[in-house]
Parts: sequence; structure tokens; C-alpha cells
Amino acid sequence: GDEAVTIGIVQLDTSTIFANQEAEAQKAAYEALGWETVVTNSAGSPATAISAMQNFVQRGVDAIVVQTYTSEQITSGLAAAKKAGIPVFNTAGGEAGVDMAGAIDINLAEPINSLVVDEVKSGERFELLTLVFESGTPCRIRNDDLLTRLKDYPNVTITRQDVIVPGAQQQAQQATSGWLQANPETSGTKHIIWPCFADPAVGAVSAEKQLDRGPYSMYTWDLTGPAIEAIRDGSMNGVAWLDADKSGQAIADMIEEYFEDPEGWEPRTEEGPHEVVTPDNLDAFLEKHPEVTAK
Amino acid sequence: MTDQFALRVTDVSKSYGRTRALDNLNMGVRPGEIRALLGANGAGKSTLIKCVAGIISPDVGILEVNGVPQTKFSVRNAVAAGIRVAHQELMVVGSMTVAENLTLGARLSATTSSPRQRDRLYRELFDEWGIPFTPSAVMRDLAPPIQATISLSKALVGDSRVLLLDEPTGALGPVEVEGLFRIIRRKAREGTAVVYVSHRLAEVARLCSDVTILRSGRDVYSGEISDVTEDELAEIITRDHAETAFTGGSVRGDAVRTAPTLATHPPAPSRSNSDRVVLDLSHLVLHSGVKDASLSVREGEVVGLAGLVGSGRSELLEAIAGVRPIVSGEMTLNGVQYRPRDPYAAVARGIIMVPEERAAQAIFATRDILFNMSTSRFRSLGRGPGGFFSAPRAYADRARELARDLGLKAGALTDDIGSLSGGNQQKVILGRAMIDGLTVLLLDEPTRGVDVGARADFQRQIRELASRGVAIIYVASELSELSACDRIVVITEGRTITEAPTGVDFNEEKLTALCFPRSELQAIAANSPFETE
Amino acid sequence: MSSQNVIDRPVATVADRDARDSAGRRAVRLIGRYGTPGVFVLLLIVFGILEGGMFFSVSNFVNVLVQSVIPIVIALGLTIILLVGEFDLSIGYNASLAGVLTASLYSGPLIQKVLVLLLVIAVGALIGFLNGIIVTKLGVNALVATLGVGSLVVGANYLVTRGSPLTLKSDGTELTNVFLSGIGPVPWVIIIAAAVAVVMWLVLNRTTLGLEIKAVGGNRVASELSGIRAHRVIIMSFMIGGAFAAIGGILLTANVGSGQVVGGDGYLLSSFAACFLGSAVLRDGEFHTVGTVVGVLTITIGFNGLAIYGVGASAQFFFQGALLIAAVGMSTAARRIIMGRRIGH
Amino acid sequence: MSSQNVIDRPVATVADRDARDSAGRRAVRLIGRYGTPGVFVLLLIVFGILEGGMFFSVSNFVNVLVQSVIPIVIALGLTIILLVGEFDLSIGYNASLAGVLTASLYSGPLIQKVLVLLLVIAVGALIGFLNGIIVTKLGVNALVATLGVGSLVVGANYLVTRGSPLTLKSDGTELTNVFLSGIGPVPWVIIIAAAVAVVMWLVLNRTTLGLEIKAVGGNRVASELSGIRAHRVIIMSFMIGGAFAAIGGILLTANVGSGQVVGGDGYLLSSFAACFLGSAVLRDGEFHTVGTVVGVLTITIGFNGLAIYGVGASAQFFFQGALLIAAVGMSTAARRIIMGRRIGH
Ligand SMILES: Nc1ncnc2c1ncn2[C@@H]1O[C@H](COP(=O)(O)OP(=O)(O)OP(=O)(O)O)[C@@H](O)[C@H]1O
Ligand SMILES: Nc1ncnc2c1ncn2[C@@H]1O[C@H](COP(=O)(O)OP(=O)(O)OP(=O)(O)O)[C@@H](O)[C@H]1O
Ligand SMILES: [Mg+2]
Ligand SMILES: [Mg+2]
Repeated sequence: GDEAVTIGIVQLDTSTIFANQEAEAQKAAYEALGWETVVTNSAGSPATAISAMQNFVQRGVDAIVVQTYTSEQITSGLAAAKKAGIPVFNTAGGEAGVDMAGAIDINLAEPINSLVVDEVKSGERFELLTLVFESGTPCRIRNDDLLTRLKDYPNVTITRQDVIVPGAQQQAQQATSGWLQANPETSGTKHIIWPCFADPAVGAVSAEKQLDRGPYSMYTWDLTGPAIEAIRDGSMNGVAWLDADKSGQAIADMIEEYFEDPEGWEPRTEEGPHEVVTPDNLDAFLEKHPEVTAK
Repeated sequence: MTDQFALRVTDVSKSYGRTRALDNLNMGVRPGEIRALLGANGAGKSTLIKCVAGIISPDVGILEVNGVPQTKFSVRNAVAAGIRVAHQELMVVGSMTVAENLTLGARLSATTSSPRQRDRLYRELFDEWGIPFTPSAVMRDLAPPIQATISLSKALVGDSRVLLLDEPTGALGPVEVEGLFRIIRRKAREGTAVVYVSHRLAEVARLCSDVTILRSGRDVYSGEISDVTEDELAEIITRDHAETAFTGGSVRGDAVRTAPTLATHPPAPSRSNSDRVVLDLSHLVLHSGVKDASLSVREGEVVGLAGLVGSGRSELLEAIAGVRPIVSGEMTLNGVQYRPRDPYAAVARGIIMVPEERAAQAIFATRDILFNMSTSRFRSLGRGPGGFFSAPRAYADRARELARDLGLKAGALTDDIGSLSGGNQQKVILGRAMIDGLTVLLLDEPTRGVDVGARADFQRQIRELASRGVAIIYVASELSELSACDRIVVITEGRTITEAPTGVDFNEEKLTALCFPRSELQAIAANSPFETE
Repeated sequence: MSSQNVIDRPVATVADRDARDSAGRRAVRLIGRYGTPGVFVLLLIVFGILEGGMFFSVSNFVNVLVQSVIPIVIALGLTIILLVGEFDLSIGYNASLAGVLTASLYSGPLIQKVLVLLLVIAVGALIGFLNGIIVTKLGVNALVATLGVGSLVVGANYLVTRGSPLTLKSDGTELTNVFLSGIGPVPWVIIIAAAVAVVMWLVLNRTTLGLEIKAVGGNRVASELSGIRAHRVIIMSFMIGGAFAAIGGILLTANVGSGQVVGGDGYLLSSFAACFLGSAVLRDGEFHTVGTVVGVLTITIGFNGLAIYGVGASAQFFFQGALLIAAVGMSTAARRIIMGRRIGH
Repeated sequence: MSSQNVIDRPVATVADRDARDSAGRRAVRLIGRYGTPGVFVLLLIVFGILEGGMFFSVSNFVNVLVQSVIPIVIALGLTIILLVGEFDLSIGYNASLAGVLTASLYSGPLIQKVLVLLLVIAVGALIGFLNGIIVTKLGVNALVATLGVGSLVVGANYLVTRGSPLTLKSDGTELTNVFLSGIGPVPWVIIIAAAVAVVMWLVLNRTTLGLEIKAVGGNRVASELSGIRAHRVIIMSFMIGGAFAAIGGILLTANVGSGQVVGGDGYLLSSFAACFLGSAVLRDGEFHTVGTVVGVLTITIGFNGLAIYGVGASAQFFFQGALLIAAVGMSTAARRIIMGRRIGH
């Protein structure tokens, strides 16, 4: 675009829920500011993300927002942007730094993992199943955070099962039912399931239902329609909800602020606006955010 | 005979791109008539049959069945009009049982829908044929000849007004042929009009009442078979062959004029004067087909291998060519033990085979003549260590020589192999087999589906090769072809039993008789179904 | 491929049928015929020993069957496409789309729900139809064609969902119940899957279409010369395959109670593997109903056992790879020995 | 398939070679011959109009080339495998593994770095070797064999990475520089890719191996009866294909600056599509070097244009699908018209 400001969004993929919601929210925010938006789906591949960034550079966008990818994953993309003097912002890719002008952290590892810690504090024996999609940055960040937090809780036995995309859901289902078979109900032992994003969570729930076990404590991310139902019927105990609209607004504001004075700009990272929804606060939450169910 | 034509073709033309497969063709067949449809390779026989069968539609022309013009061309309409066709291609699905294959054919011989009745019809047919009917057998488990009969039976079963047979005997042996002729004659008596395509003129003379000869899509002769001799037929078929002699045109195709040498040679009636045994087999046994084969070939000798189809001739050749592992027995090449691990090992020792199924086993359909001729010498002519780099020029030069020697009829070496007639394709394959240091040449049915003209040429080439000292084993189901061999070895049910006289003493009937296992001879005498292993 | 069949035809299996056949060769042939079933039993034994009751329990047995249901349905659809000699890369996306469509539309009075399901299946068949048309009429290689169509399907999926999963309407419970309730310990889905398998078996073995499918797959030219309309048969096969994928997608939504955007994508490779494992069952390398079912069960049991044992991701991949190569390799190698011919394979 | 070719192909080309042919047919044939290039030019024009300077700029030209480098290298490897008549589902995983291996090992003195690169390429070739052995010696269908091996490769990948990407060591800059620096505006990678393409062209058109590959791909049995060791040729092809995939993986790491666990997987389908687009270039449905390169460029330009133009996610999927079907469909269909409807199509 010539005088109209254009923002290029490199979307993680079209199947990760928060990626979609957040991208949508960004678009809305930019449009509100009268800006243009160009979105490219990187299909989860850093190389594609880099291509997308290079293409944006060609188009001469005024700023690029990259979802999830960390700066070492997209080196040459960042280089291209730098050469063209285009600032790169980032959501869910961890800290902003030398080559990232700014970042919104929407991985929300802390708020959920602290809930897990709260439960295992009791000191009873716990069987914890983690369903991890390691190659997905958010999952990795969340999982690493969990492990550091649970280091000093010997009463928790962690079983890790990896899932990959696509197929995370049925893999999670198989992994969970296997885990449930291997860890039958025994007095004094509690079960916790920790899926690192929506798909495995859905799979885990249906495995519980299938074997008619639980529902056990389940902590996860992405507050989707299905998740709300799961919280209501008690099969999920804590789900992080990213206030996509607010975080979209936040990145928009950050970029706007940057444009006011590019030279004096200091890279900074903000935590994405969010809430943790539990069975207790579910109704209150839905009161407060009718848009969630509206979507 | 009525004057009413059962099948009438008027001014039918069909072109494929530039190729005029059919050119204002006219032909009429009356009920009860068995009309031979002859012509060189590429003359248009199969094209005509495909038109009548409704598989392809002519560009122009009228096609009447019992005086009714066929407007809409489709397989179903043709069948409805009482037309039954056995195509040149084997019409079987190997992975399915015989019964399933026949059910597939049902819509083509749609005489009845009830499976039981169909089964009965087929049983009667195969009884008449003298072949065991095994509905439950999986097609690919059966011998090639048996498969062929099943493919044919789809057209033969039930009633029909017009019966078209495209080279039906190509894969059959004497027994199957006799049975087939019986059936054809019976159908003719019942008033079916039969069109019979074949390159075997002897057969034609025995079976057919009338004849139509095609040349490049035109009907150049029509009349009663009794009015012409075999030689005359051959002469008409081959006269001024559509294709022009290969002129040694450069690879790029611009024609350079050089007189064909070998093709004009007279057949050399040589008896090999050397007694040096090149290849010797003793009591060879294979996993299948060959049970006890012994024979030896001398330098410059052409040994004919006579046997019924399915007697294991191909297996024997394949074992020599390194295609099949040997269970027991000995092979020696020039006195030293010879046990090829694979065809590569055989070719390395100058032993190479021209296989039976040209299309499936020999032709590189998407490539040009040059490529098809050179595959056996890519490395030997290649440049650099171990012939690492290809040598297009060397290949081309050699191919041009061979094309000239073989009297290959083609425009340029860069023409597509598919543009050649069957006979000339076979010459290309022969050219491929003429590698440097060729010691033993194995020919399996080299003239199958090749027209009479091309055959004569081809036989001359074989002779010429022999006179250069190459040892040759020659397999042909059409036994008359073996007359020119120096010796004939008879193989029956995988066993080499005896030798048969050649040259002047050659006698086809005697030879045929020798080929049969005793049990089968009796069976035939009794003309009742006989056992095959 | 077929050019090789042309070669093998005469001799290979003549020897195969030969009554006076050596014991050794007969043994080899057994291996050839029972490659996958062998592996299957092996798995049962190994996991039985390692995990005992955990593995050999009614609940786990049912559990394995239930987990096999969706892959079985989808793989059966692929089987028919492979049988006709084609391939379909779009079935996974097809299933995903069906899943989200079901989730977004399934509600209201029973009649409407039934119509919705029929509609979804029709959409699946339509996608198959598109594949078939492009493959037959345009003559595009099946892999490319279905890759392209698959991409269109994903696009449609994204239009419907905007990338977020869709919850099944609250009145969609009887759909989810096919997994949760049933006759005694046997959930409805197992019965449904069994029915689907029977239907497929009948189609392939008791109808003319089935015969024509095998014919076209076995020898396209011969079948066309026999008056079979290969184009129609191929298109039909793609449509059936698409419809089955859609049914799989519906069951997927029934299973998790929501329409997952990429829920079905993962089934492509696994059903593909299952079909080929199945081709190493009983018949000599042909695709067939029973084989595909056994193939799916083998894979599921394997993963279930591994999951109970709690091994990591890499082990699972190794398992799948080894399983494929071992089972299929065993039978092909065995067939090869019997063939007694050194070339063409 | 081949059995049909045996029947149709020859004559097809007879018709194609036709000189004295109607103008209409000649037009159709042009489309047939130049289907992909046609689409290619079409894209240039459309995007040129829509985006003008943005699209038609030296920098964007270079940009497109750079983006094509990795797919070109991988697709060229696949080309040789397709030419020999086989298929390889493992190249994507192969590239991914090469990527992570490079990231984890590439460091230290130059000599060591070179050795590392050679090692990585060797591993790629080894994977190809494994594929080749299973396909030839065990006689397993290439799709299954390579799916199985691919599965093993992914397993190995997980063993190396535990699933998380590996960052290139700090002293690995000259690797990343092949993308960032070069001669004038031309980054080194473009030169590398050009070199790779030339090598492949030479192998296929100037060596005996190239001829043997075409022979084996053209008619396996006939080539073996001509004394060509088909097994060796096939194994060689798989090894070359694997090595090229590995090179692609190395470049991937160079591009991304880190080893991505699934980084290369996506290249399987795209290079596959490129090869088929390429087969519709100039020669009649035959795979060749130039064609593959054009195919990759067509795809890249398509996506580049879309990205610059900025269409929505779903639209991107639609375009990708349409692009594939259109380009390949156009040329195959055109070729079909020339030959006239025939059996076996
Ligand atoms: N499908 C096709 N496409 C293009 N040309 C064809 C096709 N089929 C046959 N032709 C050409 O048409 C001509 C007649 O072919 P046809 O098969 O009818 O000859 P034929 O008399 O059956 O030869 P043969 O005795 O070898 O079977 C040949 O020049 C052949 O190349
Ligand atoms: N009637 C039969 N039933 C089943 N198998 C048979 C029959 N006759 C022969 N065979 C088998 O077929 C194979 C021989 O077929 P093949 O065609 O190679 O022999 P051939 O003598 O070369 O005949 P052809 O002229 O067809 O080449 C052998 O394995 C033999 O056991
Ligand atoms: Mg013919
Ligand atoms: Mg034979």
C-alpha cells in the first residue's frame, strides 16, 4: 500500500485455534485503525514463514507480525525485513529482542501450570499425563514451564506422550486410553491429564468417556466451544482463555506506538490479556464475555 | 448362401492423426461365410474389427448388420446386433477367477443372464473344444494357452450373427487350434458370418471360404480362397509394402541414400561347418515348466525347439538367459561351466534372448527406434571408465549399420518405435540383440504376429547371423517355420525327448505328432477332454 | 506394475498351484499368505506377556475395537479406490470437512438430522466425484488430481470453520451416544463399523460393480474391450471412497462431540498403511475387505499396546515403519521366491 | 498403467509428430506441449497487472528464485525416482532429518564442517539405499516401502531432537550466509541450485546411468533382458533422490537458521506436484530436469503472487488446488484430444 498503512501477518497455520482467533482479532484491530492487512498461512513451516516475510518485504508492508515462530527459526526472514527497515513484531514467540521490535506473549504457560502446582501441593500421589506437541513452540514453552515447576514434587509421576499434527486428536485418544489402562483406579492415587492444546485435550476427554473413567483433573489451553462443554460437565478443570480481541488490540496499539517514534523505540514484551476458566467461575465468565459463546 | 450380407462395410475410413488406418474400405460378409481378413502389419485389420465392435467409431462410412445401418457406435449396440468379437489383445484379468472373467464377458455374449445357464453353455463349448473347464481357477494360475482359450470363449459362447476373430491362434498350440476350427466351422454352418484375421496363411487356406486383403487401409483383393494359392496371397499382401526401406538416414532424420545390403541377400542355405559345441545343457531341471532338458548347440548352428505351447520352451530359454534359477542339471558355455546369476551375467557372456511377448517384454513404447536398438550396448559403447558417459554418436552409428544390415523399413532412427509395423519392431529388437561378442542367440516366438513379408526377411537375418558363427536356438509354435533350422529338438511337458528331421525331410504332421505326450495323442484320437498337468 | 503382471502371469503361480510341490515351497507360500496375520498374533503374544491383564481385558478389547472403527471405515473406502487402480490423497481432508459440517448442521427434529447426515455423506461422494472426473476425463494422474482437490476441500473446511472447532449442538447427544452406549459392553459404533464392512464386502464380492472394479484395476484395457465403462467404474469408486471418508468424519464428530478442523487429516497415511498391510493377508498382494480390517486392527493393537507400555513418540514411529516393512515385505518376498523368475520385480 | 502405455503411447506420439496436421489440432497440441509454461506465463501476466512493480521487480525476481531453491533441489531428486518408475514418500522426512542433523553437528573448523555436510548427505543417500533395497530385494511396493522407511526416519528424527527444533551453532553463520550473501543481488543458494540442476541434467542426459534409468522406467523387463541391472539402477536412483533430499534439508537449515523437526515434511507433496507439472512441459508426460524446474517456479510464482496480493487463507487453498489441476489437466487433456478417445484412458 502507498499511503495506507499495511500490516503483514504470518499466521502459524490454519488449524491452531488461538492462531486463528488471534489473527482475526489483529485484523479487526488494524481495520479499526484504517490499516490494511495481508495474511499468509505458513502451514507450520518456518521456511514458508520466511518466504511469507520475504514476500511481504517485496510488497513493502509497513510492519510484519509473526505468530509463534521464535527469532532463531526465521533468521533470514528477519534479515530481509531488517534490510528493508520493516519492523517485525511477534505473538506467542517468546521474548522480544534485538531483531524483534515487540512481542505479545500469549502462551499463557504460568496461569495454567500454577493451577497444576496448586493441586499437587497436597502431597498425595499423582499420576500426571502430559500430551505434548513438542515441535509447536507454544506447547514446548508450556511443557518446559510445567517441568520446572514440578521439579520439586516427587509425589508426581509424569508420563509424557508425544502427539503430532495432523492426527494429534486420535493420537491423544490412543495415548490417554493406554495410560488409563496402565494406571487403574487405586485409592490414594490421583490422576491429572495435561494436554498442551485443544486437539489432544478433546482426544483425552473422549478416551476418558470411552473407558468410563474419571473425569480426572484436566488442565489445558484454548477455550473453545467444546472446552466450555467439557468444563461444564467437569471433564476439564482449568482452561486458559486468551482474550484474542484484547491481545489483537494490544499488538495494534504497540505497532501504532512504534510508528509514532521508530527511532526511540525500545523492544518490549507484554503478556497477552487472558483469563483462566474453571468450573467455579465458568458462569460468571460467560456473563462477562458473551462473545465467547457467540463465536 | 443368401445374397443378404450379415455384415457390410461401405466406404469406411478411420485416421489416427496422420495415420490413415482405414481408407474407403469396402467389405461384405454373408451368413455361413468364413472370410479371411489378411494384410501386412499395420494394414488396418484390427482397426476395422474395433470399428465393427463399436470400440472406436469410423470417421466416415456405413456399417450394416443384416441390412440395418449401425448409427450409434458402442460395444453394447454391437452386441445387441449379434456381433461377437475376440480382440488381438488377451481379454482376461489375471487376478480374477475364470468364472469372474466369463461373467465380465457376459455382457458381450449376452445370450443369457442366468449364471447357471451361462455355466452350462460354457461347459458345452469347452467340451466341444476338448479343453477342461475350470471356473474356480484363478486366471493367472493357468498356462498362457489356456488363458487364450478362455479369452476367446467369451466371443464363441452362445449364438451370434457375426463373429470377428483377430489373430485368435497367436498364442494357441495345435490341439487348441483344431478345437477352435471345429467350433468356427460349426458356427458357420449355423449361419454365423465369420471374419478371421491371421498371419498364418496355411491356417487360412484350411479354414476360410473367402478372403479380403487390406493394404494400408484399402481393400486390395476380395474373392474366394479357392481362387488363390498361398504364394499368391503372400505376394498380394507384401506387394509394394506401404513403408519405404530404411535409407540409413542420419539420426536427425534427413535421408542419406545407401543401398540396403543384407535385406537383398538370398537365403543362405548354410549347414554349419564347425563342430565346436558352444552351449551344452544336460538334464536341466527348473522350478516350473522344465523337468529334464538336454541339448547342445554348435557354432553357427540354428537349433529349432519344437513343442506344444506350454511345453516349457520359454522357461528353457529363460533359464539359459539367466532369468530363471536352475534346480539341477549342468550348463556349459564353450566347455566351461555356465550358471548365470541374472540376465546381466548372460549378456556379459554374449548370450541374449529375444523374448516372446514383444509389447510387454521387449518394446520401450515411449522411446524412439535408436533407444530401442541401443539398450543392450549403453555401457559397452559408453565412454569413460566402465562406460560411465553415454555415447549418443556411437549408439547412432551402430544403430544405423544394423538398420541397414537388417533392411529395417523406417523413416529415421528418431521415429517412435510405435510407428513401425510388428515385423520391423521385431527387427529393431533383433538389432538390439546383435551385441558385440554375441555367442548364443535365443529366439522365443520371434515371428509371432509378424506378417509374411517381414517373416521372410527375418529368417534371412537369422541365417546370416548363423553364418557369422552365432549359435541360435529358435522357438516357434508355428512348426512349419522350423523347417529352415539345422536341427530340431522336440520338447514335451518340459522334457527334451528326441530330434526331428529338417530341410527336405521336414514333415510338419510327423513333427506335430512327436510334440504330443502319448496320453494326449490317445486323448485326441478319442477326441474327448484330456488332462493337462 | 501391470507390465510385470503380464510377465508373471503364465508361470509364476502355475508352480504355485502345482500339487507335487515341495514342502519347503509350501511353507514359504504360507508365510506369503499370512504375513500380516502372523505379525498380528505376534503382537498379541508380546503385549500379552508384557502387560498381561491390562492388555487382555474385555474393556481394553472393546477399547481397541472402538478406536479401530473410524480408521476401518475410512480405510475401506480407500480400499475400493486402490482396487480400481487409483489413489486418493484427499480422503483425510474429506473426513475433516464431513466432521465439521456434521457439527455445524446436526440438530433439530430427527428427520432433519437424518437429512443432514445424508447431505454430509453426499458431499463426501461429491468430492469423490470431482476426483473421478478430473482423473478420468482430464486424465490427470490420480495423486496430483486428489492432491489438488484435497487442497480445495481444506479451503472449504476453512470457510466453514474459520479455523476454530465447532461444538455439536446440545441436542446432538444421540450422535455421541453411538460411541458411549450400545448393546451390553458393545457400543453401537462397533455394530455400525461391522455393518459398513459387510456392505463393502457385498459390494466387492456380490455385485457387478465390484467385479468391474476388480477388472478395471486388474487389466484396464481388457475390461474396456469387454465393454466395461472404465470411466464410470473409476468415478463410482472415487465416490464410494469419498462417501466412506465422510461417514468416517461423521463418526469422528460423534466420537469427540465436536467438529475438529483437521480432525480427519491424520487418517490418510494410517488407512493407506492399513490397506497395504491388508494386501498381505490371505490373498497374494491384493486389496480386500477382510485384509483391510485386519490391517487396521493390527496397527491399532500395536499402538494401544505401546501406549499402555508408555513408550515415547520415536518408538511408535519405529514400530509403524518396522510393521509395514516386515509384514508386507515378508509376503512379497515369499511370493517372489515361489515365482522362480529373477526379472520384472 | 504400463500395459496401457504399451498400447497407446507409441501411436500417440506418431500422431504428435504429425507435420501435415490441421491448424486446430496444432493449436491443441501447443496447449498440450506448453500447458505448464502457458499457466506460468499466464500467472506472470495476471500478477503483473494486479501488482505491477511490486511483482515485476529484480528483487522480487531474486526473491522468487530464492524461495524456489529448496523445492527445486528436492523435486529434482524425486524426478529421478519417478523416472525409474518408482515413488518415494520419505524424501520429506529425509530432508527434515538432514536439517536437524546439520543443525546439531555443523560447527568447529571448516574441514569438520565440510565433513559434517558430507556425512549428512551420506545419511540421505543411505535412507535412499534402504528404500531401494526394500523395493528391489524384498519387492515391496515403493509407496509402502518408502512410507515405512519414512516412518523410521521420523523416529530417528525424534531420537535426535526429542521433538524440539535445534538452533544452529553460533559459528554456523557461513551456512546461513548462502541465503543472505552472494554475488551482487544473486545469493549463493541460487548458484548452488543452478549447479545442482546442471548436475542432474548431466546425469540424466549424458551418462549411461541416465539412459539405464530411463530404460528401467520405460520397461523393466525389457531393460533387464538387455543386460541392464535394474535392481542396481533403481537403488542408485533412490540413493541419488535421498542425497538430493538431504541437500535440500541442509539448505533448509541454512535458510531457517535452525533444524526443524518437521521442517522438510511439507516438501513431499509440493515437489511431487512440481514434478508432474514438469512432466507436462514440452515432452509428452515424461519427467525431466527442465520440466521439474519450471514446475517448481510455476508453483512458487503462484504462491508469491498470491501472498503479495494478500488473499485470505481459504482462498490460498483454493488457488493452490486450482493451479495444480489446471496446469496438469490442461496439458494431459489436450494431449488426449490429439490422440482421440482411446482404450486405456
Ligand atoms: N490407437 C491408435 N492410435 C493411433 N494409431 C493407431 C492406433 N491403433 C492403430 N493405429 C495405426 O493404425 C494402423 C492400423 O493398425 P492396425 O492395428 O489396424 O493394424 P493391423 O492390421 O491390426 O496390424 P497387425 O497385423 O500388426 O495387428 C497402423 O498404422 C497403426 O499404427
Ligand atoms: N495345461 C496347462 N495348465 C497349467 N499350466 C500349464 C499348462 N501347460 C503348460 N503349463 C505351464 O505353463 C508354463 C509354460 O508356458 P510357456 O508359454 O512359457 O511355455 P512355452 O512352451 O514357452 O509355450 P509358449 O509358446 O506359450 O511360450 C509352464 O510353467 C507349464 O508348467
Ligand atoms: Mg492387429
Ligand atoms: Mg513361451
